[in-house]
Amino acid sequence: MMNSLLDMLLHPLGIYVIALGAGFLIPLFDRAHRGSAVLLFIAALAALATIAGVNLLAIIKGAPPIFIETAGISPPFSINMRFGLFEGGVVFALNSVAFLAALHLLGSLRKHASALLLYLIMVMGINGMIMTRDLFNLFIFIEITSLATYALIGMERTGSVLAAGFKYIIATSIASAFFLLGTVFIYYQTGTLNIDDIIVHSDLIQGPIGLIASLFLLTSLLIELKPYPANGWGLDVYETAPSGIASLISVGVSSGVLFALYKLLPLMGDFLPSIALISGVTFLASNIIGLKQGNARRLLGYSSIGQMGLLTMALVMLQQLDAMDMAIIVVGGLFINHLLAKAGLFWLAGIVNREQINDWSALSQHPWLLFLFGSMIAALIGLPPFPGFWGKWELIMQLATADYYGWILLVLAGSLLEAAYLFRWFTRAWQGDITTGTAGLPALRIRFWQPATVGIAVFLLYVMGSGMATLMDVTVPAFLLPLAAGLAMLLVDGLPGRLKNIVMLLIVGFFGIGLTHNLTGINLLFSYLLVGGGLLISIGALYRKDNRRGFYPLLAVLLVSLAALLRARTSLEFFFSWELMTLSSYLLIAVGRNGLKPALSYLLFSLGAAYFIFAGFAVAFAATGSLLLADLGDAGEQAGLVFGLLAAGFVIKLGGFGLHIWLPGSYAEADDDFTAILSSVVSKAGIFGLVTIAAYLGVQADIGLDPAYVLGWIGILTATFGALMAVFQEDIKRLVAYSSMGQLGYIVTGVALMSHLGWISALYTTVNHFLFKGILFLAVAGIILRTNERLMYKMGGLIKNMPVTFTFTMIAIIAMSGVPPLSGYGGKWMLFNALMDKGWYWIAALAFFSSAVAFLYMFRLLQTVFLGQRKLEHAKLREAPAILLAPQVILIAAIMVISAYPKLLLDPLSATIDPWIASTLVWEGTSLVSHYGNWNAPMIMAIVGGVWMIPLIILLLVSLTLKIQKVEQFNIVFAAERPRRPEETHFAYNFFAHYDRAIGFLVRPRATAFWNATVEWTHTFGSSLRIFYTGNGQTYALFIIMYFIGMFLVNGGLEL
Amino acid sequence: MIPDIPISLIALCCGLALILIGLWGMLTQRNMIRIIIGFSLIDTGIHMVMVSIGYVTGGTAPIINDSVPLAEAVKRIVDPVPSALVLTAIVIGLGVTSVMLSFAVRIYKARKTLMIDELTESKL
Amino acid sequence: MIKRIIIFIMLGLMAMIFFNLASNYVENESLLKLGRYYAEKGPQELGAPNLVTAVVVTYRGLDTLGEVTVLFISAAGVGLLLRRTRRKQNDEDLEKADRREERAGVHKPASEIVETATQLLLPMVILFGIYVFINGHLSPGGGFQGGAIIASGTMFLLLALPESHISRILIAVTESLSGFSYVVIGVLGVILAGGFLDNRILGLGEYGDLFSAGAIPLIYCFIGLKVGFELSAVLDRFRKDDTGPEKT
Amino acid sequence: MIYASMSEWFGRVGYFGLTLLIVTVYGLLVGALIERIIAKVQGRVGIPYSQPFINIAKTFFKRTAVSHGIMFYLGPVFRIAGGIGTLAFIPVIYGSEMFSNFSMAGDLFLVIYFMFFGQLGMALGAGESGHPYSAIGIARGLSQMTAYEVPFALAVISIVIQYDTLSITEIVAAQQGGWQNWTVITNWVATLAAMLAFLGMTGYSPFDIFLAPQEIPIGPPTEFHSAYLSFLQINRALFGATKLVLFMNLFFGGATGWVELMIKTLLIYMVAIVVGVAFPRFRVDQGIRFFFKIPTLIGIMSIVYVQMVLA
Repeated sequence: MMNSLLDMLLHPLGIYVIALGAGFLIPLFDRAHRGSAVLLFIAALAALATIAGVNLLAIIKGAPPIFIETAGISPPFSINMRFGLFEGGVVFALNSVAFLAALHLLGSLRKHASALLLYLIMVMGINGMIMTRDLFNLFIFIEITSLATYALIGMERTGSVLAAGFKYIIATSIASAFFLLGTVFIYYQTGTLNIDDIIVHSDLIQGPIGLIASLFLLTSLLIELKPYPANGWGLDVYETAPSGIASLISVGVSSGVLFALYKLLPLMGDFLPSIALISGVTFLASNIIGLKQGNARRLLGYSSIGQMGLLTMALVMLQQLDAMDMAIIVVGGLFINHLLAKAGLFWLAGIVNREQINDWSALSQHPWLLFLFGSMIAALIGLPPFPGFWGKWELIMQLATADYYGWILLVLAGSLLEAAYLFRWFTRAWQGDITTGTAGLPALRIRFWQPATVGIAVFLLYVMGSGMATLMDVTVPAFLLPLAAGLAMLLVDGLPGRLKNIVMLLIVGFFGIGLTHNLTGINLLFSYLLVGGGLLISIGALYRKDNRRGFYPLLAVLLVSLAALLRARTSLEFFFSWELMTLSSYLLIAVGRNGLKPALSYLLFSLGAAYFIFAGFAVAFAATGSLLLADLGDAGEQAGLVFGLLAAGFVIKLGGFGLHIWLPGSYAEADDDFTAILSSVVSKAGIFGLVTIAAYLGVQADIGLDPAYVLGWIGILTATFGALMAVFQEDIKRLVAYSSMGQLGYIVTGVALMSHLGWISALYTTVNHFLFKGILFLAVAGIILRTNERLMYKMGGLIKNMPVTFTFTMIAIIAMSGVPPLSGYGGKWMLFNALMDKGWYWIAALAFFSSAVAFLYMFRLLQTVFLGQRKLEHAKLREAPAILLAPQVILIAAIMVISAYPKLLLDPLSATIDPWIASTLVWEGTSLVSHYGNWNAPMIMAIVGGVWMIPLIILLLVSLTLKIQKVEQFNIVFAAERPRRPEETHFAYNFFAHYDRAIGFLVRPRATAFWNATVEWTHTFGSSLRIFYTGNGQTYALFIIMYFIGMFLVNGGLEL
Repeated sequence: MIPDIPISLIALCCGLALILIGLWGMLTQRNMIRIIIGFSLIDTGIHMVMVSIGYVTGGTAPIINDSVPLAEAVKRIVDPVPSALVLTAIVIGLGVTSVMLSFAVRIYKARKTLMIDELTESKL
Repeated sequence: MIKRIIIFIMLGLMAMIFFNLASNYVENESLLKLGRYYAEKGPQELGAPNLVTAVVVTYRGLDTLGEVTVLFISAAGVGLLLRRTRRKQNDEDLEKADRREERAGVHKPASEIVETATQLLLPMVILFGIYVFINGHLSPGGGFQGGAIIASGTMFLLLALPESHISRILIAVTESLSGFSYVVIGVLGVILAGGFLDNRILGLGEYGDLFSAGAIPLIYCFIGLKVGFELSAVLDRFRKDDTGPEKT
Repeated sequence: MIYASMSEWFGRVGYFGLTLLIVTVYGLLVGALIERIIAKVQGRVGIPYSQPFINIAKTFFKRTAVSHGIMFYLGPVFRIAGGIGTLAFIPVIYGSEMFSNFSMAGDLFLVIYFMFFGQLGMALGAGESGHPYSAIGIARGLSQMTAYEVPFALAVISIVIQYDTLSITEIVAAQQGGWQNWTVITNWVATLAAMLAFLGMTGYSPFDIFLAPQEIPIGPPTEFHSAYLSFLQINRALFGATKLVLFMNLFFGGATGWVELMIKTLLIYMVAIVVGVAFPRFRVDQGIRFFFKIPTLIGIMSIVYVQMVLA
């Protein structure tokens, strides 16, 4: 049968033989020499992983699944095991992680020989749970695993861990009792114990006994998966057990149980809805409760339980949808993701060894650990490129095809909540020196080899995630390029900052152009803005002399992922790049001065947005059966819903009205040069998305005007309130940020018009916005660099020091305001005409109002910063650095050209739109003629130039005869008194107080209050969900009994 | 009445009753040792259930020798499988009990108490 | 109080469920599929008159290996949990407390009757245990039962002579070797016979003989030894831990 | 090309110069007239009609000047350029190619937006002086502007719907053929809203706090003097008259000759004067809230009106 010993050892049976043999021998070796026992232990674990790996490889290459029969008798009369693709995959992954966990734990494991053998046999037990095909044998493996786990939990023998362990034993032993009872009655009805045989004869399982027996089995496995609320015992163990053990319980034992459930699912056909519901509720509830959690390990516990809930739910859903062929991606992806990330996090928790997440701030001193930490958290959330991303994607797609929209909502809501607390934790860790708690704690002492296992886990996450891309319909190299760029930049991260910037420009230029050079239409247009614009604005970043570790790799990822976004053909590619962009921009905001908190809200809103987009794509996929973006238009009846979801996503990303609260903070606290990129470049990605879906859905699928009309209103409200809020800002960056929000509102309205002119105005404004916001934020960067202030009333009179910056700012502001002759007017004119064309009069009126309001803040910016009285300490300030002005010059030049000859821009824009909507642009010479009126830009430019030059010349001539006296700063007519200090005279603080009195009530931070209340409410809800966690083991046992009874009653018990 | 009730049903009912008693003990007794006893009762109850399930009306021990010749075996013996399973289950129960007991010992040593409701420090 | 009420409601519902089980239970009139197969084929296939043993050792041999493992790890677990900490400075108080307890007579020596009875019965108990596992394939009994009997001997010993010393090394070596040998026999089944844990690596012998049924007696010997020593070790552990449970 | 040749272009410039002159002079005279009327109401003699011209000449030829910087210097230039430009984009006399100025460059929308040009430049110039009153005045003025802009915008939208065009020439054309065709008759709701906005636009009481002629010397231009001030004075007359012309065109049938123009604009102006004399001054926030209430409501009604009644 098997000739060589090696063959036999590499047979899956070898897993048992080696584990048991080594396990039995460890005490003997230990008697001889502790080191040899440890060696044996490590070797055995390595062998376990190797065997699984070798066999898995063979199966992947096409070998048939291996059936292991025992006793020389064929099943069902003897016990057999199966090693197929799924078993192999899970076993291999588990054994590898177990090996790493052992290395991580070796320090404490090696103290006791029995701990070594317990660990080894626990791993074998999990292997057995996965491979065995015999019901009673499964029970034995569950028990082996449980017993070993009990002992290992108690290994440290502190009071709390023992208490937790005892509760754990009570709970799991009741679960085991259920399992045994179920097994017995199943045997009673079917006369067999072989799972396959039972499935064949499942018709024999019937009547009350059949029902009760099945429910015993099912409840037992579910309890082992720690469903909410009967899971307090599990959480206690996660909180207290040694991190390596906790990691193995979280990822190993649970996975074994889940696999057992998977094997028995064919018997559970009637109960699939309840299983799905239970696991779904568990996923959601754990994540809500997680929000309230301050203890790091317990937090991980909630996350673990939540993830297992998600996995279970995914599994059941696939079974229910008869889509088990997708399991390899959905469950496999989520599983690998959870396995590596959660294990890694537990190990990290062990290394950091701080109970409260607030105390994890110690991690801020260790950038590499922080990197590992962040990677794992991103993986858990399901961000690309990690395996969870692919798994979640496919899961949502499958759910959508079955019209399970409620489930989609549940998964996405749960994920968002999980993101909230995990990234909050990450933020705490990154933040460093927060005052609470850390004072008394010594700095972390981490030996260099300790994080190695975590590092391997993270490395594997990246590898597996990238590898999984090959399973999906993705042009892999293109979409992994952002990561490649980031990696390349990471390698040169030691270079001086400016050099890195240049390297980054080269890399991004190379990759970006490579990605986008053969694009057409809207994508091509946006490639100029996103790639070209990104590069241009990034030049400004050269003004920073410092090293900026980590900044350039992230920026490279961001910019290249923007390029990749444009290249996306399918919704999956789009979403992948989108998420990558979200993640990298989050990190870039977070590296800003006080960027962490606003970055968190940025991330959460961005993820919320992403999930809307996700759901939209899913619905579209369900409707069209295609992932191609080009097929979005075939969504038929669902087009309105798809459009609504996608538009909601993009609008959140653009800081739409009511959903904008992330925007000012992130723009304000990000690095100044990055804010310029964020506003002028990154926001364009949202517009790109909006235009794309408007093209495919709005025009092609003809969703009707109602969703578009709503979008139009959202846009104009955004514009109005963005402007109103900008008026009352004291912080220069916040002011420009709100202004950005307002300007994007016009674009949204333009897109919503779904007419040629509307789109032209949107695209034109987009370009224009890129130009003037680039200038404004770069100018602001220069101002902040020089003054070291952000509050405008602390500036003033800077025109004397920074005339160039002032001029550029002024031009940008005129271009923004829409005052002729500069480029802004065209956008307003087209928008107004398009609005009138469409009959959206109220929106037109608001557009008027908001552009009037915009004057207030624009003037305020110029007045309080550049004009008025200069502060004494600013007397010696210099002009902004040339490198910061250089991109502005280019942008100014572009504004001027477009202002004078808008046709240069409008023609290509029109050509971009023409394929979607027939052109309505009528040119009469240089004059653009609409239904209502006309716009002759060159002529306006000429006339304005003329009427401006003539008085100027006159004044100059007069001046020749005048004795013009240049006066000192304070030489003003001020009640005949000469003010002593500029602070007394510079009218800047609360500039529009009267306006505030008049209509300030409109802009009280209601949105912020609303979101705060939402957060508060969620937290309260989260704590109320914790009511079940009394800490009393008996109560937990009672929950388990109740759980079973509940299952019984729900699943037909009432009818008996 | 009495002859109507099959012997295995009586065993089954006893077993189930034991399980209930054990559950009662586990849920109501605060002392950990008593909880462990409750668990043992459940265990024993399950074992009784298992054995009674394996009973075949009028069957005898599944040992094929002179008293039960092979030819009659199918008709005369009880099911050997549940007996084999019980054997395993007993050992497992024993293992769990011993570990539970050692936890109790250790908890007592660390906390000087055996009351389970005093071990609620980790809960939220 | 509410909790109590809930508990009783739940137990009531549980009772209802159990009632459902019992009321729908019908005593088997004939053997189920597995049982029938074993009854028909068992004796010829494996040569063991005791079908339970045949099922335990061979047909469901993997279960039994697992069972042995369970016992092994529970012994290891108990050992791990109840290990003696190396005496450190701060443990001295504990030790003093222990000594006080000893002086107070917590560890009372057994009465003379017990002692004598033990001396008389111990060899017989052990011998009986060995008999039970060696004859496991012929008559009711087997490795576990035999092992348990041996361990009860140990229990006797510990009751009678609380201070008696049980060699840890002996236990460790025996359980390791017997366990390992069991695995080796299992592997030999793959090489020499039909599969893992196949007992037919040795001749089936004369049906009903002591040395028959292939490797079953051998396996049962190893199991018996292992179980006996492991249970003894567990008992020993509980004794050695010097925190006798207080009466509460 | 709309302007076919260079000669036509020069011709237009010439005629525009003429228009400019007429409108400016007219604006100054009206200013004097108003002063006189107010004086009469208050029982004073009032200024002679030449006074505004003398004022300008005086300031223009003043020999000393103080400059606070380049933007201060440019402020009046922007300001007067705004006035001239606004006029340039409005056709002044209906049916006269000569006095249609450069209205072909754009439409009503252009005029409305270009009106901001001068204000913005002025604001910047005033800002550089460093005088707080300038900043305060501008802050108030801008705030008030956002408020009266709302009823005005609504009225404009209403008439754009009504006439289906943004071209001022065409709007005037549509009102020809007798007073019954004037917007003030056909769309009296919009006219009412616009006239209320007009009160704010002219900067007379009750909406004159941003200029605050008494408390803050003269509002935003506080620091200006000499030639700078003369520019501002000219612009004040010019810009005021331009706005009157615009309102006349939009709501009162335009003018086919200069005399008609002067009469109509004077009457329109009188509205503001009468209201100004009769009502005390609003605080800024009161003024803003005022515009957001009744006039805005009327503006909204005007759109409803034009859709329901005129459609």
